[in-house]
Amino acid sequence: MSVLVHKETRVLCQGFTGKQGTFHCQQALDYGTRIVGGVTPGKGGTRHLERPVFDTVAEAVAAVEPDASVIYVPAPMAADAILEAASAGIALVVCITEGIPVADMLRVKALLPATTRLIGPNCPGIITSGECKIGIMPGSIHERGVVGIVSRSGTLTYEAVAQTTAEGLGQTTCIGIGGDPVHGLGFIDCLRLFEADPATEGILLVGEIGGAQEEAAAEYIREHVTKPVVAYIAGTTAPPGRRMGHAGAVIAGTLGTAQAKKAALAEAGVRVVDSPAHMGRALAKRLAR
Amino acid sequence: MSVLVHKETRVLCQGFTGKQGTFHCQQALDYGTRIVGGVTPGKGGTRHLERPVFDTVAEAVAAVEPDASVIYVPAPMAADAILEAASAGIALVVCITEGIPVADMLRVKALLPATTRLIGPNCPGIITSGECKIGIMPGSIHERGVVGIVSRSGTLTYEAVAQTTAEGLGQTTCIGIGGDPVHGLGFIDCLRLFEADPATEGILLVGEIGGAQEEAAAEYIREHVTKPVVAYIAGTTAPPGRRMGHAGAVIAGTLGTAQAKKAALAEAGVRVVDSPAHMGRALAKRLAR
Amino acid sequence: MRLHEYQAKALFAARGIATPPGVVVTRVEEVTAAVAALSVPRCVVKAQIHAGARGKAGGVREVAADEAVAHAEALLGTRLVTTQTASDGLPVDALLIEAPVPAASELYLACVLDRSAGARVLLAGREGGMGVEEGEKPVSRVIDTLRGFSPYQGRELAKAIGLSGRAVAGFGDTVSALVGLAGGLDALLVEINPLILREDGTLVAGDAKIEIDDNALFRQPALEALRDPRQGDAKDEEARARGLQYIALDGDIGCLVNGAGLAMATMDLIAQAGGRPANFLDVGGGTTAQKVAEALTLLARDPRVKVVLVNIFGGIVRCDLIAEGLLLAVSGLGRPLPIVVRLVGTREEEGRRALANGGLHGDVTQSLEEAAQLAVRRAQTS
Amino acid sequence: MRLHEYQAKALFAARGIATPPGVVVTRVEEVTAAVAALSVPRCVVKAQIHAGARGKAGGVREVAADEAVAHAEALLGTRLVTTQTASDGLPVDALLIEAPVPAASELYLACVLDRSAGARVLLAGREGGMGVEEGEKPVSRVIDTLRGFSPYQGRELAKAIGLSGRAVAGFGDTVSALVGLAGGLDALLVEINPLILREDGTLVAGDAKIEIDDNALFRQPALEALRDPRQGDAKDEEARARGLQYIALDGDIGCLVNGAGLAMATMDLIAQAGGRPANFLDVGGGTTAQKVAEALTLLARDPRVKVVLVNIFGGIVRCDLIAEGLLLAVSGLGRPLPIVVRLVGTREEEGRRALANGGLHGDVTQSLEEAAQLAVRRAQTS
Repeated sequence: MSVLVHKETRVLCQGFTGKQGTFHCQQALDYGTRIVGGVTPGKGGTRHLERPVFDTVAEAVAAVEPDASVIYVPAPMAADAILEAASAGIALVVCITEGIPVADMLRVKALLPATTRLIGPNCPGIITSGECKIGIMPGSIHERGVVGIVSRSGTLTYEAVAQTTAEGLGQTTCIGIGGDPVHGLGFIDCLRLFEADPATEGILLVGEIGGAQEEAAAEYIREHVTKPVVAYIAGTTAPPGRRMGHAGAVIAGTLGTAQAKKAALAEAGVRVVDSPAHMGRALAKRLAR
Repeated sequence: MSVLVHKETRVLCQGFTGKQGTFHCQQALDYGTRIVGGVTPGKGGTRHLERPVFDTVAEAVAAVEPDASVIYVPAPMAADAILEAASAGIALVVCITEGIPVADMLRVKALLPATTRLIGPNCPGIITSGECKIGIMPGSIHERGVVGIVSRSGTLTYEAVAQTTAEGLGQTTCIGIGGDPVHGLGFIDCLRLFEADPATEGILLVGEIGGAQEEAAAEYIREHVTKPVVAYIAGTTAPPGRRMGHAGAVIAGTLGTAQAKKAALAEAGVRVVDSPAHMGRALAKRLAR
Repeated sequence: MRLHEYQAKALFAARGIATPPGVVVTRVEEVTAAVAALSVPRCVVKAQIHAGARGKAGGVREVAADEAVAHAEALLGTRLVTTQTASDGLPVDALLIEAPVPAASELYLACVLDRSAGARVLLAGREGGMGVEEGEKPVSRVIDTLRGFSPYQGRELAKAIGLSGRAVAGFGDTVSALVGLAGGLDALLVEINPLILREDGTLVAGDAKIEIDDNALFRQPALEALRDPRQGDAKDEEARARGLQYIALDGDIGCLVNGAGLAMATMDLIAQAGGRPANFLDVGGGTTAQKVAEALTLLARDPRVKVVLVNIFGGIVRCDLIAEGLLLAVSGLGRPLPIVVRLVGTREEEGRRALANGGLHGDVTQSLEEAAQLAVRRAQTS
Repeated sequence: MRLHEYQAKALFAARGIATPPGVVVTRVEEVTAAVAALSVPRCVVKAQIHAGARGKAGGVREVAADEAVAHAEALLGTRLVTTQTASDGLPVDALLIEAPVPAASELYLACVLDRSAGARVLLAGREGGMGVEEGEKPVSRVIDTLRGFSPYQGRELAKAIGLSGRAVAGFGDTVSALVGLAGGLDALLVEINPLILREDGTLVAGDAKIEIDDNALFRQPALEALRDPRQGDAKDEEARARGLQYIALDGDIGCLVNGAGLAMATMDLIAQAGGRPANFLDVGGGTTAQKVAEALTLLARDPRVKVVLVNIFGGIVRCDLIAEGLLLAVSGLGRPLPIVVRLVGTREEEGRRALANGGLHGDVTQSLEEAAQLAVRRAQTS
């Protein structure tokens, strides 16, 4: 078991023939992901990576019936690509692109139908270990196992994955929700999915400064999550008022500090680790392995 | 009986203290209309025409509970006034203002809640003879009676009113739906109301070139209207491609000609008069008076 | 308000829609330099008037570069009559000289304000150019006012009309630009016909038509400079400046009416009585004596007008003020002009009395039909 | 990207928001003319820097007209330190000299991008100016993204904060203008604090703060000219130009990391080990050898940096390429600089081998914690 994606998931790629799309789709294929085709306007009817290319998502949906779409379209057109996928009825849209204007994401948020789940943008994607890799994460560090990982950060997620693999826990599914202030799935959505997934035994939550998502997640965990949760929050030493790389990672006034987030999570019964090196070990302890 | 407005209707005026608002509200008061207050941003707390003035419609609604609002706000701000009235929950909004940008009316159309009826813009308003006058029509020509009048034109409506008064028929309610291409209540809405009103015995429909509202009305009449209907369509001799005063009165290609409208109405059993001088007489005949 | 092709194409280009290389000239002396700048063996000379159907009327012609001067000379300063102009045509004050664009096919694309949809609507077709009227009906797509337009919808439209390859992306971009223009300019219509599809799959706007919502001009200050008053009837423009709604027609009975519907009805009555109206003129619901006087003066200046029919239903406007306005103007008309007055409504008796006392030599009646019949008779006998 | 007050006020004025009469000067010699142009007995001299809390730091001061030159002289060319700047402050390259505006009261108004609402939000309060932090919480109103903003909502907001009379209409207009600016400029924040309410009920923007979404700058070409690179750390700007995310901090351990989250985590680890990071630096998820080399060179130019900690989790990016980049730069650093490298993930062995073969004199480890501890120790002993 796993959440959202698995070995049967049929994946479409928007921005298929571009450099990013080509590279990462090849990696995904090597991992065993069922990439069923791609979209590049103007290249419909050709083939790429031995898969059909379409001009529009609607055409692709009619022809190859994808369950999910991954977006490598450049930032100025990425919001449009999300809306196109949603309008074509795709249930899971994973947007890797970083640098999308916030105003575009406001519109996406307002227009996204309830039938479409969005992951990202500005995220590494989603992977169910050994089954389906949608995104830019290195597949090799993942092992089938019992930990559900949800993270706002990219390489820090890999750290979490490597540690759970090293501890012999492995992962069910790992979801990077992205570092932008306005994005799709949040911590709570992912916590709900992990809580409901029988294969997931423990949850690793990787947060960072900015916003109040971790606080809201803490609230949710207290009320609804029975599985052990370990969390790390990056940015304890970040200065206020500066954007730490991610558009969403900024302490505004007293809002969004790592301290507040850690306190809220700890209060909700989450084991909060101070060092990013201790995520895997702490969860292994919680799971009594 | 009557439709939409009657002697108990409490009327608010937006643009109350302006020249137009002042003049026409005084006329309405003289006619016996229950003007309960007005709105002019920045003049809240003062009094005008012995009625309270408010800064916002929301305040006015709380204080004087109007059933309807009439708008004399200048064109650039008139769409905003309509939306303000609707958002404050007013059930009937009558917009007299002409010259509102079409794009503004598209937005009004998209935002107007189902709980608010809009009459106009660019219309003379609505009057129930002897009871309630909301708009710029001359009250003196109206007589209580049995004819429901609905019209796209202003002075041509007065012609219809004067004729039905002269024939001794009088009117229940007379509604000017306005000459703009995008507007609120249409012929069909008004026909439905008149058909349902026990006091209305016959209906006079005054159309003009442009659009396809009259054709749609004909379709509706055929299916749903049992009362006698007489119609006049202005613009039989209007040249194609020219806007005849009203923004909506233009024959585009073969669409919107008077001939097509007359034919559709006649086919639906409507008595169509060729001369604007024969509206009242034809209806009197139909009503066998 | 309508824009000239060259003005619309400049707006297109600023939004990234490709247009043919072209130069605007207003004098014959500029043609040689214009053609040289294009450096093409042949060029297309296009008369800039506010009407379509120019091609069949000789207003759009491809000529050899060395014939351009002669052709320009034949067009500039003339009036071009097409099936869409009045019988006296429109003045050719400017020419757009363009490099010819070889077309693989000609498409149609427009963004129009659709009153029945209550929204902007995209229209796209495979058969543009002169064939748009006869060909397949264009595909239409309503643009949801609140949800707005997304570029993928343009690409889907490209597929819907059967485009493929490179043209899909280009057409999508063109649609996006068009929608942006329509919204940004408060346009009632933005049309590209033909939208030229070239062999290599790229697209070029062969023609450009933009019509602006007059009601929105107050917030489009940049567009006022693009107004070409010479393309309207001179009286249309003068009337517009005075706040009157005026449209020139071909008959001999001048009409002065309050209200657009009543003005149309008056034209209809004249036609039924066997006459022909010289114009549509709406002095407005809340008119003044001054406006009425100006309107009458305007009508009298048209030599074709043999009689003026005044038809006023006084509601808000008082008949005595209308009478005052008529009397104000009548002495200065400079020629004997029969006037038929139908004056009813508020203060009609005072109005009629004022006319009689003021010495207006005309027929005064309360009857709509009688007024029309009188006017027709006067026109026939004068 | 942040704008200066005077730039933001120019954008305000273009939208009809009233601003005090004012002149911008960049040299002391211009001050006399500026004050004369204002022709006021007293004026306000405002240092133009990209940070708030200027008032308490002496960056905003009302002086007599004849003291303006002396005061300008004391400010121009200095670095102003406020509670919102780094310890070395920001350069005062321009002054805005304004006529004082007598205030009946000071309001607060802002349009911000609110991430939890997923929408733009209006904030309005009765207590603006310096009192905004302590006073009543501002009233907030979410702007529905699809339904958009209507001007009446601005007037309702005016009522919600207790305004009356003339100010209701003026405040409504100001809100409309602010919302229009925020959308039109792709702004994350547009703030007027204080929004000065005068005795006569009119409103004037006392200050102006605009922050633009960097991701949207590609479609805001006019704003690029308003960028003031001297208000950022010079290395921030250089890094930005090279596609690196860099933020200067106060410590002595240079950090070179891939990924923003891991970069923050690295800073946290250094602090836990008792050290202080000199910077945040994210070379990006898909970085190149060239970028890594440039990043290392950039860090080495900072004299405060005593050691560099390289922390790379190779995913998409290969560790051997990272090693190549480090080796590319290390010989040209111009000074002996200890480097601690933590290199794991894709091709980590090849990477470590390359470093060893290439003669990089540093510590190489696979452990996150060990790397941080090593770096702190090196910084303390060098």
